[in-house]
Amino acid sequence: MTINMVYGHLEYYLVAILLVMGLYGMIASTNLMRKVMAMNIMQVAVIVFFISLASKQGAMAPVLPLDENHHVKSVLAHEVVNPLPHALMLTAIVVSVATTGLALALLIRINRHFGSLEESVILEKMVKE
Amino acid sequence: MTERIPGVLGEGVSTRTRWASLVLLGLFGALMIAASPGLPRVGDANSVPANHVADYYIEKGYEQTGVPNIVTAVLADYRGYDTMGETTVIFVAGLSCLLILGTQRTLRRVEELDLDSPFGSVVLDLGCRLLVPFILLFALYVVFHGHSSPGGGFQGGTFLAAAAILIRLVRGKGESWGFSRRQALIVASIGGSLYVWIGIIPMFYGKQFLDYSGLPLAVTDIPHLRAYGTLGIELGVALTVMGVLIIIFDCLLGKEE
Amino acid sequence: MRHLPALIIAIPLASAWIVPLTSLVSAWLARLISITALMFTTLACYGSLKHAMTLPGMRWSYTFGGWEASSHGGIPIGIEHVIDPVSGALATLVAALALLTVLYSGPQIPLRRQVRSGVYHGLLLTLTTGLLGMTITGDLFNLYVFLEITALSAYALLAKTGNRATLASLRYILVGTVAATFYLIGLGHLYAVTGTLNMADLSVRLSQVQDSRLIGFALILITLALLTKMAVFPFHSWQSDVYTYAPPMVIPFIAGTMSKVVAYTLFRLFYTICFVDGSVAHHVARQVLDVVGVVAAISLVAGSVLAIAQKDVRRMLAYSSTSQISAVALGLAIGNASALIGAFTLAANHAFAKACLFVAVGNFHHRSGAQNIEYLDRLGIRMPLTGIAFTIAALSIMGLPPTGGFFGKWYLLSGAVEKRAWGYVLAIVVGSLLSAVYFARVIERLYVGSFDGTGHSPSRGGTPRKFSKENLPFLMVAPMAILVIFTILVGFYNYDLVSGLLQYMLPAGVEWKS
Amino acid sequence: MLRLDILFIVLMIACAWGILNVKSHISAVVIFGAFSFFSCTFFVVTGALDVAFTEAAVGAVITTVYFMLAIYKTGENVVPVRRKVRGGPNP
Repeated sequence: MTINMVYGHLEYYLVAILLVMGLYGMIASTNLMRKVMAMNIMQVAVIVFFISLASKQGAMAPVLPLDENHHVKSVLAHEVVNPLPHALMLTAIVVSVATTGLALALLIRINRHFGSLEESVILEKMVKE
Repeated sequence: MTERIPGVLGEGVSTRTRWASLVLLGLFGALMIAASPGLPRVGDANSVPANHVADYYIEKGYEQTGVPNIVTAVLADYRGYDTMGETTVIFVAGLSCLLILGTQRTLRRVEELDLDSPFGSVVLDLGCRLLVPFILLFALYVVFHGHSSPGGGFQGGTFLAAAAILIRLVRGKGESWGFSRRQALIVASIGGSLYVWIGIIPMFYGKQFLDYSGLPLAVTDIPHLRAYGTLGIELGVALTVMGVLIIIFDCLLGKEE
Repeated sequence: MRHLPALIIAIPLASAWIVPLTSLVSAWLARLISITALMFTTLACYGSLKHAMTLPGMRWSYTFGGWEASSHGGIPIGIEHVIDPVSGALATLVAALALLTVLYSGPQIPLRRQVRSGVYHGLLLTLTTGLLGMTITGDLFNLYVFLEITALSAYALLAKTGNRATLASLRYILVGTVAATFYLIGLGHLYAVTGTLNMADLSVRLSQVQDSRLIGFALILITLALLTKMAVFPFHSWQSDVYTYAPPMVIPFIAGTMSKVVAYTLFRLFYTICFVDGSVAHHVARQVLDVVGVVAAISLVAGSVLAIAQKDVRRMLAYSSTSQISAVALGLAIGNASALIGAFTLAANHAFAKACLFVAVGNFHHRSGAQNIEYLDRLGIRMPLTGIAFTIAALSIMGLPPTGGFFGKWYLLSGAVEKRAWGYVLAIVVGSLLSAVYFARVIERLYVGSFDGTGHSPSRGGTPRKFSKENLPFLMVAPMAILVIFTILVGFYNYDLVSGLLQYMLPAGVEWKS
Repeated sequence: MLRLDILFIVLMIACAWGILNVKSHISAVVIFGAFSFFSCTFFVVTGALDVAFTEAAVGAVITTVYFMLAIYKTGENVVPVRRKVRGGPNP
């Protein structure tokens, strides 16, 4: 692995770190609310991965510019960043907020019944029942 | 007995499982880094994914769909079917919150939010009054101008919901601003139905599902027609997102039944 | 007619959007709409299966929005639906089971709580939409979207009973989201080297990629995600709690169809995307699939062992599901004609039989409040119809002739023998014997019972209520009867099934000689 | 040569570390807002304007508000000391 190689793939390494942190947070934190936050970190990591994949050096955003007569200019493919991953990731963001909303609703329901979100407390309550 | 997996309802997380999970995750990270040389360099304009489908979208997108914002073109037209699924995901989240956090009374009566001491004060109240009209205006701009600038149904819908949420946060109990959960559900359903029916109508005119060029509008220019179809579904998406985000907010803040 | 593949999705989705709305007016109307919609969906699935069988190549592709998506030299800019014998048959099965579920849940959802019932029906419709979409879509990202629709609807429906169910559902959310994220990363890697998301096009372009490490990583991630969703042994731990505390009306549907649809995704990932002769991808995929085989074989035995240790019937059935779906995965991993046909037969049989078992358990619970095995004393005598249904379905899962389970296991075994994989043979035989053990225990309770009835502390399983007659609503018996009939038919008409449908399901390069 | 995108991902990692390690839930949510914000700026730098817009609206506003509501409703703010995550993946 040359330095050049590492430099060109640095984003992917950092995404891997972010992803592992999210996963670790989901496994290791003992509070359910914190687990849901870690889940969000993990989902954002994936979005960052796809967006890195789509980027092009020195290219412009995928909104076609207007020329002086207010007509849309046609462009060449390499001048504009790849729009497909952007469209996919819009979907992923919406899915993540939907999942978070549902998870939080469940958390509130759990808190009503068990009186806590700490796993050890919940477990004690479950054994008592 | 409840079966235990580490961290998800284990009896706390012991140091050993913590280390085991760290090792496993480290392995995962190492695998991902080991696989990464095969990925295209970040910022490479000649990578494989940039030259197969994406270049087609960039070069033909505007003349085929009439939408200068290529992300919107891909999202709402080329892959409009995906977006329909995505709208459904949002709707499912709203329905789920209704199912989990109570429905019956809340959908019948006037809203009762459990926000005893809202963050309200005179300053906040005035600021909120000042802000909300602009937020709404901006939201509509984002929805309708999503064709030629960043933005679109999701963002616009989120801002519409944000305006309602802001009022609720500042003015608190009872001030649901004439927009109850029931109405939010109705708005969300109408938005989604709009999307699906814009998809279904072209089938009566011999076109495929979601083919906006089959819409019975008095526009002959096909890219223009497609742009109108795109606008229609963006509107549907905005309504759904607005309704559902408000439903989730109210459910999270709703009184216990 | 031309639009049948689109209608498969459009009908349930369009009605899912209006059902919660109509329930504000009348819950009765909402239920009527859901039943009608699912009826038409089933017809659409069956019709498109029939039509696809007449086409050359038996592949019916439907593109959305008028954008070309198939890979005949063109660029797949749109999304397509692909109906072939497997996906068509599976879609028909899913839609039919959804219809039965709506009918079955009728007497159990009180209509006076009208909005709640409307929301329930809406979620059931979106769940069906998601499963159907996962089955027939021809695009990997589209599959992710439908996966999430399915998952979110399932989380909510499973948490409906509250308390412990919410906790189980939250665990399911956490595990399920990790699985979905893994799927997305694997998909991203595949996209990064091929630039496409369409399955057919991906298959072509992936065969030219030389980087085995990257393909391997992507395949491992996607396979992990799918195995988690299928609840194969080391990744199964979310399933048992979810199935135990879930509301009894949705669990037959979810247990019957969800893991099969995911298993079909696994099948497509390997057999239609990666297996192009002579490519690097084929080589890597074969290795990954061998590992899947070993995991599935272990899981087949482990699931049965865990099932024996359970007291709660539904928890036992959950572990039994783990064992059975591993048998399906094992069939996919062995990969010759007999094993694949065995896997398909087992999947169909398990869909009907497991749904039937959960319906029967739900009926026992509805009538007597019993959930623990020890409270099932002699219920089979007091509730003869439900008892018979439970017994037949259990025999079918155990694999006794002449049920479908027997033929499935027979094909699977002969596939393993053909491949000379003796470890797999051992796993299948041991797994089947163990399944006989845990089902025999329940059936014995049902008909013979323990005569003392003492020594049990009345716990959450609930003490049985006193009653003498079966006296169930018609709509709770009829779906059970239909499921039993289908379980038997899979066995009796097995030969016709194989020659008329299953043999066309085999991927290219795998020949069936009977 | 400073690459802004790398800088923002590093900031995101720092925020993620904070979310997982800080004691109080409310602080964690505030840091989560910052995390979303940095991801937004990353998307802007790489030219993904639509994604940045959506993330700003959905991630930084709506999700944060929802988390705040959940904390308000569950009344659980401070995590007991013992349960602090130790040995987290320190970047």
